[in-house]
This record gives sequence, C-alpha cells and structure tokens, in this order.
Amino acid sequence: SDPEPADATGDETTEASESGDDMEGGLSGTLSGGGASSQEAAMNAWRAGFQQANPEATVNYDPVGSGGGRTGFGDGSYAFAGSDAALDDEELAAAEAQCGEGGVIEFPGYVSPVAVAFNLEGVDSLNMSPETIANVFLGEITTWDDEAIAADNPDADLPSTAITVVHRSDESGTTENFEDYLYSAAGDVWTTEPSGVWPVDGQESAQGTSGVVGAAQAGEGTITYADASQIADLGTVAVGVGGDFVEYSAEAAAEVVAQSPRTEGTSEYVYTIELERDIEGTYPIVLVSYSLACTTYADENTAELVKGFLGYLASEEGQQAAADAAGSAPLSDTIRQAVLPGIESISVG
Amino acid sequence: MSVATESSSPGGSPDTARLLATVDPARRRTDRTMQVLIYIAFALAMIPLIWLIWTVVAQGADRISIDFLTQSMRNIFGGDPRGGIYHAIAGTVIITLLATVISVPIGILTAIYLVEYGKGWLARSVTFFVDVMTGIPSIVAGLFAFSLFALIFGPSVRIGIMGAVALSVLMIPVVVRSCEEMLKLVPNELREASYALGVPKWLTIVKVVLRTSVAGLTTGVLLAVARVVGETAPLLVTVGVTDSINFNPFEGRMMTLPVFAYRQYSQGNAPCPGGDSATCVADIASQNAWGAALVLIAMVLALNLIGRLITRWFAPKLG
Amino acid sequence: MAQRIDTKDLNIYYSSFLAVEAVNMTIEPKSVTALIGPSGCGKSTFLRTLNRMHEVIPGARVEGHVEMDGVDLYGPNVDPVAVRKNVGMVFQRPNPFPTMSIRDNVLAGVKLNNKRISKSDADDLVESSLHGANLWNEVKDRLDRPGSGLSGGQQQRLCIARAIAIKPQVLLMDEPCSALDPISTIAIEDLIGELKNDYTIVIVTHNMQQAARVSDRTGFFNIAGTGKPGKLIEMDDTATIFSSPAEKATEDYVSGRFG
Amino acid sequence: MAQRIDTKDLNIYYSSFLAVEAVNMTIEPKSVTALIGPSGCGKSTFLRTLNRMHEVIPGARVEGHVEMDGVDLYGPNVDPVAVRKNVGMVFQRPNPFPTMSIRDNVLAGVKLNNKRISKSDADDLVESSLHGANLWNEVKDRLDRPGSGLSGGQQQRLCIARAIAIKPQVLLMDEPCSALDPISTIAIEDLIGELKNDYTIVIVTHNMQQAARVSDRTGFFNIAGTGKPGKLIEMDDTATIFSSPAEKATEDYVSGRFG
Amino acid sequence: MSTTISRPPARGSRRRRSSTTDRGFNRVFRWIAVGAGATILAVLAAVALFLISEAWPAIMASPEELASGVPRYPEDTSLLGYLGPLVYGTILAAVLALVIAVPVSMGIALFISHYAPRRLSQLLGALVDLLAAIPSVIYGLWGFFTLAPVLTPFWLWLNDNLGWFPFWGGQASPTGRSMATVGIVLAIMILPIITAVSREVFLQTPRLHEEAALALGATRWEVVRTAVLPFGRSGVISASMLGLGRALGETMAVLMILSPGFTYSLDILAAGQHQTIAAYIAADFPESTGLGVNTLIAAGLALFVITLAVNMAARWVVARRKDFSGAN
Ligand SMILES: Nc1ncnc2c1ncn2[C@@H]1O[C@H](COP(=O)(O)OP(=O)(O)OP(=O)(O)O)[C@@H](O)[C@H]1O
Ligand SMILES: Nc1ncnc2c1ncn2[C@@H]1O[C@H](COP(=O)(O)OP(=O)(O)OP(=O)(O)O)[C@@H](O)[C@H]1O
Ligand SMILES: [Mg+2]
Ligand SMILES: [Mg+2]
Ligand SMILES: O=P([O-])([O-])[O-]
Repeated sequence: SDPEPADATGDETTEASESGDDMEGGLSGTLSGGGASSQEAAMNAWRAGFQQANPEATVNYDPVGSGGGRTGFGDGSYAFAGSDAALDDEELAAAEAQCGEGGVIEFPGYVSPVAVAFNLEGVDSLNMSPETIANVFLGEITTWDDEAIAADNPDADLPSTAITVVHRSDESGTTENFEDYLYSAAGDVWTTEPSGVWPVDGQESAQGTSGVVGAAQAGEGTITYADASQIADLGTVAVGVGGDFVEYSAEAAAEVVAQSPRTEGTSEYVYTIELERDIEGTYPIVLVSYSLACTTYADENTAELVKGFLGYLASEEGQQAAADAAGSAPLSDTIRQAVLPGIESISVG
Repeated sequence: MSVATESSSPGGSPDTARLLATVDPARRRTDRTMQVLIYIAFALAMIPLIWLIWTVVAQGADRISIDFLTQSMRNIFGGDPRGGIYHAIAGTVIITLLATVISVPIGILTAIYLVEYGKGWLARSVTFFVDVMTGIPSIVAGLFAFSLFALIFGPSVRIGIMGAVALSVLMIPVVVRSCEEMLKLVPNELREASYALGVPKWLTIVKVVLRTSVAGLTTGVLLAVARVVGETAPLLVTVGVTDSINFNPFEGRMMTLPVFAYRQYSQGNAPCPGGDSATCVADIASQNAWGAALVLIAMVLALNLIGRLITRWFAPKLG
Repeated sequence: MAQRIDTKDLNIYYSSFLAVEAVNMTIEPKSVTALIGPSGCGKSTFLRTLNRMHEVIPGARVEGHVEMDGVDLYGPNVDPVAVRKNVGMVFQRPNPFPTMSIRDNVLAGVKLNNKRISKSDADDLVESSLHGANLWNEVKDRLDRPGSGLSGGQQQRLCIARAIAIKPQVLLMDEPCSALDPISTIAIEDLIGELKNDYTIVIVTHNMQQAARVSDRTGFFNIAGTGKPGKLIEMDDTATIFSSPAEKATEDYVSGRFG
Repeated sequence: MAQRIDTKDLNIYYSSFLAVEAVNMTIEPKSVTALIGPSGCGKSTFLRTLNRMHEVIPGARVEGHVEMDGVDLYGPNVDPVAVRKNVGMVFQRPNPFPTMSIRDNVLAGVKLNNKRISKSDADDLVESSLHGANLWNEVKDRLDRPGSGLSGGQQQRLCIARAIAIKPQVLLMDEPCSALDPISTIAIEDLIGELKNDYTIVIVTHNMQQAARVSDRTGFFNIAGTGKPGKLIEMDDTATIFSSPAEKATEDYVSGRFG
Repeated sequence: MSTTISRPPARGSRRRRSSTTDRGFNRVFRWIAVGAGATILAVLAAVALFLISEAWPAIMASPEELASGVPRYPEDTSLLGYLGPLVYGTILAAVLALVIAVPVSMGIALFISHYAPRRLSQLLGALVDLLAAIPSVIYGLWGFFTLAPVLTPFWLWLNDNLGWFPFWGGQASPTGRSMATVGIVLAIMILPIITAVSREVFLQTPRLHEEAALALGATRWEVVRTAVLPFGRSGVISASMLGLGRALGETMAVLMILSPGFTYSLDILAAGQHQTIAAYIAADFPESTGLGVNTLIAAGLALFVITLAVNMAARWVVARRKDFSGAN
C-alpha cells in the first residue's frame, strides 16, 4: 500500500485516510515508545503502515538508544520499547513491576545482518574465516595482502595497503552483537567478553552506523562492521561458517535466528534467543533487536494501540515492510506463533 | 610679517622634509605586518564560512521545494522521496522562541542587576555561577530538564516546553555574559545625566542604558539564539521526536530541525531493490538532512538580518 | 517658590577618602551662589551632594545634613529622585544622549519620565528651552539630528537647555561655561540672571570674573594638599569676597593675576 | 629647530560640509599663536588639520596646503605618523588612557618610538614632564594608580605632560585650560612661555585674557551663521588685535564684556 | 515660572520605612533584577544538585562495582583515574580551539572595527556572525565529510616530516578524524562568538583615546595596541570565556568528527587517543543504564568543575586590573 504523506495543514488526529486499506482503521490517540536507534528505519515503516490503517492514531518512537528504551520501559514512560539487547534480570524485574508478573512481551522484532565491510580499491568481496576477522579487528593482521587473507582468497589481487579498522565509538548494540559473534566463533583469538563497547584501544572509530560507514568510505584500506543495509558501495566479507563462506543476506540472517534455540526458563511471552554462530548456510553476524511491551496497560486506549501496533509489527505484512525499508530479516513463523498470543492478550489491567 | 623667501625652495627645508617623511622603518613594518595579519585573519574566517555554506547549499538546495517546506514526514519512510520538514520548522520556531522568551528577560535582567546594582555576595555568586553555567554540556542540560519535569509530570512526559527549559539553561549564561559586557560599555556620564534630570534609576536603566546598548544587546541575544538553535542531544531526551505536526509546546512531542537533520543522517541509506526510482531514492535521508540544514541556516540567517536591522535602527547616532 | 539650602557639618567621602570636610553653608533662595577654588578642592564633589548625585558613585557617601527649607535632603522619607527633579544639574563635560535627537535631548527629562506631553507643548518647551540656552538659532533647522553631532560648546548649551526644560527649583551648574565661547557665555550668564528671579542657582566656576559678574554670594574652597580634604574657607557676599575677604587664602586666590 | 607653518587656501570639509574656508595663515616658529573666535567657527577643526588629525574622522578631508618649513604636510612623501610625532596635541577634553597608570600615560608616546628606554631615563622623563605640567607634586606618590582616578583638571595636566614628553617641534593646544583652575592655568601659561623658547605653539582659547597674556600673534575666526563655513577674519600681533584690530567684527568680539 | 511641578521634595507623603534609597517602582525594579539573578542561582543550584545526586552512586562505588557495572570501565581504576583522560581530552580540545580562535578572532574584530572600510564593516561583521548561526550538527557533517578528508594529506605530511614535534608524532589517522581536526572545527565554531563580543567592545573604544594615541604619533597598529586592546581587554577575556564554554561543552561536532580514545597522549594527529567529556556522555548515554548513567553524570560534574576553575582564573585576571578598566 502506498504511504500517505500528511499535508501541511493536516492535523494528525483529524486527517482522514483515503486509502482503501484492508485493516480496520478504528484506533485513535497517541502511542509513544522509544529505544534502539537501529530499529529506527524499520520503525518508520511500521509506524507509517499502522498510521495509514488507523488515520486517527499517531505512534512516536524516540530513538534514544537501547539503554534509554529499557529504562523508559521499566519506569513506564514508554508503552513499548526497542532494545538491541534482551532485558537482564534486574531490568526484567523492573519491567514486571510495570507490566505485572509474567506480563512482559519480548521478541526479536527486528533482525538485521551485520556486514563486515571494507574499502579497498578494486576488491568487492573477500572470504574470511572467523579467526581472520578477529585478527584483523584486533590489529594482528595489518595489511591486506596478509597470508591469512590471501589463503582464503586465492583469486583476489590483494594490495599491500595497511588495514585501518574502524569501529563504533559509541556504546552500541551492533558492537555487542559483533563482539558476541567473534567471541563465540573465534573464541581462541577474541577473548574479551562481549559488551557494547569496543575493547581494542587506539583504532579509528566513529559514531553511529552512518559514522563508521562514512569513515570507512573516507579512508583507503579501511574495514568496519555495520548494519548491512547501510554499507552502500563498500566491499563485503563472506564469512566462514562451517567450512563454507556465506555472503550476508536477509534470508541467511533470518535463518540463524530461526535455527537458534530459545532461551530457556523465561516467562511465556519473553522470547529471547541464544544465537548459534556456526550453523551451516546461515549468516552468523546478526543484530537482534527486541521489541518490548506489556500484556496489560492501565489505560484502555493505550492497550488497544499497543495491541494494534505490535500486531502489525509482528505480522507478515509488517515484517515485509521493514524488510523493504530497512533491509531487515523477517521474523520466522515459529517466533511469530509464539508471541502472537501474547500480543492478542494485551488488555487493560 | 614673515619673510617669504624662506619657503621658496620647491621641496621646502630638506631637514623638515626628512623629519616628516621618516618614521622608524621598523615601526612601519610592524604596522604593515599587523595590517596584513589582520586582513589574513579575516580572510581565514571567510574560508570555512563560504565553504560550509557552499557545502550545505550544494547538498541541500536540490531537496528544497514547496512540498518539502509545507509537509510533514508523517507516514513517510524508507526511500520515499515525499514529505517535508514543516513539522520540524514549526518545532524549531516554537521551542527556540519559548527558550528566548524565558532566557532573554532573565538574562538581561541579571546583566542589569550585575552592572547596575551588583554589590556584595549575591552579585559575586551570580557572576561566579553564570560562568560555571557556560560549561554545562548540552546533554546534561537536557537530562536536567528531563528529571525536573519528570519529578512533576512523571517520566513519560515529552513536551516542547521541556526542551525550551533545557535550551534556556544553555542560553541564559550566554545572554548574561554578553549583555553584561554591553551594559558596562554605556558611559557613566549618560546615567548621571539622566539621574540629574530626576529620572528614577529604573527608568534610566530602561530608557538610557538599555536604549544606548540595544545594538550590543541584540548581538548578545542573537548569539545566544544561535548557540541553542542547533542543539540536538538535549531535545532528543526532552522533546522526543515525531513525524507529525504539533503546534502545542505544552502537549506532545515535537520535532526540530537539528534533531531531524541528525536523525536523517543517522538513518543512512534506504534499500531500494530496483535502484533509485520515482518512489525510492536510496540516499533520501541524507538529502533530507542537508535540506533541513539549509533551511535551518537560512532561518538563522534571516534572524541575523533582522537583528542587524534592529542594530542599525537603534545604534547611537554619532554624527 | 525658590528654596533655600543649608548644609550642616557636611563631610563627603569617596569610600574611606574624606574629600570635603565640615562644610557649613547657607545658599539663599532666588540668588546665585558661586563656588570657587583651585582644582581638586572638591567643588564638584560638594555640588553633587546638593542633589544627591554624589551617592550614585559606588562607595560614595556623606555625613551631616543638607537641608532644603529645613527639610533634610538625606532624611529617611526623602526620595532622591524627587530631589533631583527639583534640583537640576549641568555637568562640567557636555553629555547629551547619543541615541537621541536634539529635540529629544531637550525633552529628555519629560520623556524619560514617561510623562505625556502634547506635541505643541513639547514644541514650545523645546523652543523656549533652546532659546534660554541661546542655541535655538543654531539648531532650529536640525532638531531631528543627533545631539552628539554638535560642537563642544553647542553640546554644552544643549545640556543646559535639557536641564532648564524640567523647570527645577534649584539649578546646579558645574563649570557650565568652560567649553563655551564668550557670546554663548554671555547668553548663559544673562540666563542665570533671569533664572535667579525665581530660582536658586549654584554655580562652580574657575572664571573669577564670571563669579564676580553673576553671583550674589561666593564661597571659596581650598585644599591644604593632596590627599587632604577640601574645606570651605570663607563664604560671603560676592562683593566682599572679591574686595575685602576675611581670610588671607581667599585674598591670595582672588587677587591672583586672574582677579 | 622650531618649525614655521603656512597654510595656503585651506578649505576643510566634513564630507560635503565645508566647515572652514580659505584660510591663509602663517604661524611663526618659536612663538605662541592664539586662535580665538565664537564656538563652532572651526577653531578646533582648523587646529586638527595642522597635525593631520582631521583626516582620521571618516569623510573628513582638506583642500589646499599646509606647509611646514615649506614642506607640504599633505604632500605625497609625508607620513602622517611622522607629522603627528612632530606636532603634538592637547585636546579640549582631557583624555588620559584609562587602562594605564599615571606613569605609563606620560610615557605612552615615548614608548612608541623608543621601546627600550632605561628605567632611570624613563623616571627622569616622567618627573620632568609632570613638573612641566605642574602635576608632579600632586601625583608623585601615586604614579602607579590609574590616570582616570584624577580630577578633571589633574587629568588635563596629565595629558599635557604626555604631549610634552615626546618633545614635539610644534605643540597644538585646543582649549587646554578650560578645565583647569587658575593656579594650574598659571603654571601651564608659564610652561607655554618657556616652551616657546624652543617650540612653535598654537593654542585655541576662549579666554581673551589668556590669549592676550600668552600669545605673540592672534588669529580671529568667525562664522557668518549656522551651516556657513568658518573663516579667518584677521590675524596680527596680539597687541594689535586687542588694541586696534583692522576688522569691525574682531573689535566687537574682543571688546565684548570679556575683553 | 511654572509652579505645576513644584512640590518640595521633602513634603512627599512617602512612608517612612527603610533607609535604602530606593522607592516606589525603583524598589520593585531592583527586586525584579535581583530576582532574575537569584533565579539563575536557583537553576544552577538545581543543576548542581542534579549532577551531584546522579553522580553520587558512581562516586561512592568501588572500582570493582564500577568495572562490572560500566561497560567501558577498566579494572582496578578509581573514578578519578577513569575520568582523568577525559578531562585531559576536554581541556586539550578547548585549548587547541582557543589557541587558534582567539588570535584570529581578535584579528577579525579589529579588521571589522578599525581596518575595514566603514561602509563594509557592518556587512563583514554580519558575515562572521553567520558562522555562529550554523548549528553544530552541520559542523559535524561538514567536518566529517568535507573538512577531515581535505586536511588528511596535510596532517600526514606534518606527521611524516615534522613528526619529531611533540604534537605531531604517533601514527597519523588516515581519515583525518583526529583531535587536530576537531580543534580546528571547534575554533571555527567559537570564532564568531569571540569575534562578535570583541568587535562590539573594540567599537566602543572612546574616540578620545584613539585620538590621543594618534596625536602622539602612533601608527594604526600602535593605536590599536595602546588604546583599543587595553580598553577591550576585559571584554575579550569575557568573550574568550564564552567561546571556551562552548568549546568545553560542545557535543555534536566532536561526537561526529573525533575518533576517540582514552589516553593522555599528545599526538593530536593520531586517531583513538582523546575524547571530550561532552562527546563521551552523548556517545554512551543512549545505551547506558544504572551505574553507567551515574558514571556519565560524574563526568558531567567533572566538566562543571573544569569550567568553574577556568572561569575563576579568568575573573581573577580581569579583577586584578579592575582600576585600569576602560570603563573609568
Ligand atoms: N569618583 C571619585 N573617586 C575617588 N576620588 C574622587 C572621585 N572624584 C573625585 N575624587 C577626588 O576628590 C577630590 C575632589 O575632586 P573634585 O572633582 O570634586 O574637585 P574639583 O574642585 O571639582 O576640581 P576641578 O576644578 O578640577 O573640577 C580630588 O582629590 C579627586 O581626586
Ligand atoms: N565630526 C564632525 N562631523 C561633522 N561636522 C562637525 C564635526 N565636528 C565639528 N563639526 C562642525 O564643524 C563646525 C566647526 O566645529 P569646531 O568643533 O571646529 O568648532 P570650534 O570653533 O572648535 O567650537 P568650540 O569652541 O565649541 O569647540 C561646527 O559647525 C560643527 O558642528
Ligand atoms: Mg570639578
Ligand atoms: Mg573646539
Ligand atoms: O543500534 P546501534 O546501538 O548499533 O546504533
């Protein structure tokens, strides 16, 4: 369906939708959430889709970061939130204080491949094993014609350009997921526990996904990691998984999420996953960003809006919209089936 | 009368000619050197200015259209090249105006207090703390405003006035410091002339001191406005963001131009599967960012122009 | 209507510096009192205590009394603003308001006080005040030009016009003619002669002849040395001061080559 | 060493306003020339053309010639800075540098030329210049205090000290005594008497007696009306001007009540 | 003469109340002005209170707690030890910016006030003011995309050829996103602030004083040196403090341009060496929770203290020569 821009004078609450959408457009009011900025592009698509179906409704999403999102969700200032990391025990407790015992809904609403991207004259694609990637990012491998790289790329014509690693300077979910990948796939080389902060000192870094991409584009011989939809014309690394090299793709990223096990011992609608980084045929470096909501809200209207919005977000249609707008990997049916009942059950309480 | 022959030689007395022609060459050189340096300083400042403005115009001009200026981004996402920044223009104008309305009276009155009344511990501490205030990072001002309003309205509050309060924290010290300097420059003679006419102190301040320094005050206020009009971080945590138009600073989220520009820049490229087309432009977000930046610069430029007119209108007439 | 002023044991300080000591003086109503004395002896300082302009200088203060018709100007229920409205002042240096036109400068006392005045009244006031200051003919064609564009002498006359436009009871003049040419000075002196019919006038001057010409009574201030306070040495009818002063110092001073 | 100055058909403008017209004047070396005339007739304006201070006012310009010993001050090989170094000036309003101490004020001009003046030379110069301006005794204990803390008269004398400290060839004085008390005035007049032994002095004054006392020659400027240019009416030996001037206007002016 | 306004001043039926000289609306106005000053104190007190209370948990926490609760926090480091490099980076950035901006600003201000043709000077002043009108996000974008690439070859050349000079050593960044570039961008950002205030102050130099200098045979530069600069001294210092405040607190431009690190290095051409407090807070705030936020606010408190110290020093410099201020 076509997006529908608001005109200058249109007040969001009075604007009428002409588009013959198949969803019932009965909801109205304003719903506000916030959190991970990685979801922003996808969130724009979801909000637009939902608002077109419900012209009387407005959904806002403050891209204040996952930390802000989790905090805001915990103290009730956001009705829903996005977070690049699952709630930890403490946060879960805070959230349950808001939502009620077992009333937290959490599921990987946004899954996106993280590309290892580089800027090297004349080279578009390279194969790298997890160990090689780890060594490059640790600064152990310093030139592009290093044996370890050459070994995996017999056909490539590798220059002796120095490698400049560009990492995220801000604390970020992308970093955490990338570190987690290196830690689990190349644990011998990469020994630091994953956190949102890059552990190697003295390298180039930049703020935000657009920052690292811009910096990588600005320098010759740079390499970075970034949300795959953002890497523009940078070359990409095909990552070694189970003896094969896999190029990033939304489908391969969706596979890894679909095939990884659900975290055990969580409450019914908390669907978090333990990513397995070496499943053959999948692309193992993914950013998994969670959507958070409650099953009960104090306010009827809010409950209706969250229910409608999350329903759309998790629907096939919503996931496809995000895939189109942000290059994300659609939710697997397994996960959708697991969380939809939770969303359906959202009510006043 | 004097003997005229004395001065008959065409060049006049050579001694005198020498006396009048020579000034220590080293002094001349210093004078010339400093003149050149001062011209260079100015030229130096023009380079980034022209470069910056050229960059912004070159990047942003194509995006500017009537639609861009009169529509919001509601329901626009991905590579959709429609939509505009009307909501952000409105937000910027309203929030900055509110911040100005809060800070300028407080700032100028405080400057008046410091210059005209200030004595003793209160004046000293105000001076002292205004100095300290200039170093508050903008994000801290935002967090402060947020926690202040959260105390009263709960943590879910996101309203325009909150952003205005955060900006005021940043603006006030700039207003106070620059206005203080301007007021100090008003000669005491003028105050005395006014007192001697039986004009009460407050009227002297309002009608003589402020009037005489109005040009400087305008500059100070414009500086302060410029200081905050481009703020991003404090607005994100206080006002939040929205794609829709909201004229009410006391209810609901608002968008502002710098936040809009920054968010668009952060979003990066949109995936356009079939390449760029009429309905999907991959780098539309960055185009939006530059377009918003251009509009923001144009707005502040217009403001400066108005300020300049005010300055000229009120400038002391010296001849 | 004119007021009489008495000072009683007036000590004048700049912070802790005693600038003028123990002045007892009577200024008769409807008369011109001249204050003479060497530079730095505190004439200006003393004059400024008579309309409470002294206290606008930070740290400046007085001890003792200044009484106008028996009411202490420094009394608790006296408003310095009201004092200054009734005791006008012309300064040593001309100080027209640079942001105002010549016309507005003359009307400053009215306009700055937010008083409403009809255009024709204002025009009359401007004309009569400028006439009084002997400036009308020179500026009548450029009343809307800035006052700061005038020459020094013209500026000073503008300040006199501005002071008399508020029709004070007492007029203090601190060397009002030191920047004026003789013709303007004559006009001002004539004006002083006229004004004294209704008002009390105190004038500080270095010009002995001027003091002799315009004043009824003269006070002589002197100073023993730098850092010492200025004192009122003698005060008497002008004729007496200039012919047979009681004090030797006065005689020395007035009989200088300038006598 | 002293210089003689001639002006030839000098027209002085403020932008398009002709302030002073067609002045032909000879200023003798080692003499004192007084310029008198009513306010606004252009005495200050004329004086400022003699050391090229006029041209620092935006839009101000001259036509004609000012020659010093036959060298045109406005000629192409002449540096205005050198002119001003050799033609010192004291202004109508005292203008000590407020940011400098009394001592530094006196040395301000000297330090421009001779940065490495020894401390003892500087001390001597400060003392002699302040003595010359009759200010030494009043300020010798506070040479390091700001010059702006002095009274008006003291400030003016400080400015005179500053001007004579650079030992100019010619000294221009624009009503230098209008803010001074008689005692200081005498000292300055004595100083002028001494200086003229070596230097050429031009003084603008409103004080007829002063002109008569100190000057050898006197020039009388007059103005026909506002907006009209000022003109040099007559110039002659001072005695002649004050006893039997050639022009009626001069006689009227000098024989005014101030004569 | 008119008797209409002649009321003996002392006959006024005013209340006998206090010995203060203020009456009527004078008093009201005075209290309004005092109130404005007090408001600022109150706001500042509130901000300080906010900073201290939010920073308190971090100040009180042990190094172990901090290391486990704050992602970036290294083992076995006291809070001060952790904030040290940030304080250093902040000061380094501000000093670089000031060192570049103050001389240039004074040059520009003098150019506009005393050198440029009068008709032009207003226009030129407005042009420089435009730099102040450019929001920091745009400086960030420009510095990142446009300036840094242009400066890179120059930085690399300095590094190759003059690397022995303490500031130009280390491994120069191939993308130019180093402290040197940040210093230049910050300098450009504070330039108009310093220029605008200095310019106004220089323009106010009394003509009398300039003419006094001219008449002593001063060249134009000497007039500036003897009359204009001393007169404008306190104004220029205040202006620089305003600029410094902005340089210290600038967030967006630093955040977007600098490739940060946490060391005490002097190598301003190298990447990953320095970080400023403001940029650090903005970079890590979004993902932070709990003790992490407290630590960020503690960094804000440190910035607060730096500003305080710097401004106190500046005030002291100005006050030392108060008697000689041009306002006398
Ligand atoms: N604002 C001030 N602060 C401190 N001392 C001052 C101030 N104004 C004047 N004085 C000192 O007070 C004394 C008296 O000064 P005042 O100006 O009253 O003298 P005066 O008789 O008017 O001199 P003149 O004839 O030169 O105007 C002088 O020693 C002077 O230095
Ligand atoms: N800066 C200026 N711009 C334009 N006109 C001026 C300027 N300065 C003086 N004038 C005009 O030039 C004429 C001569 O002024 P000038 O100051 O030379 O007179 P003066 O004889 O020195 O008077 P006084 O005795 O009052 O000092 C006056 O009409 C005055 O208004
Ligand atoms: Mg005096
Ligand atoms: Mg004159
Ligand atoms: O989603 P991010 O935290 O990597 O920006």
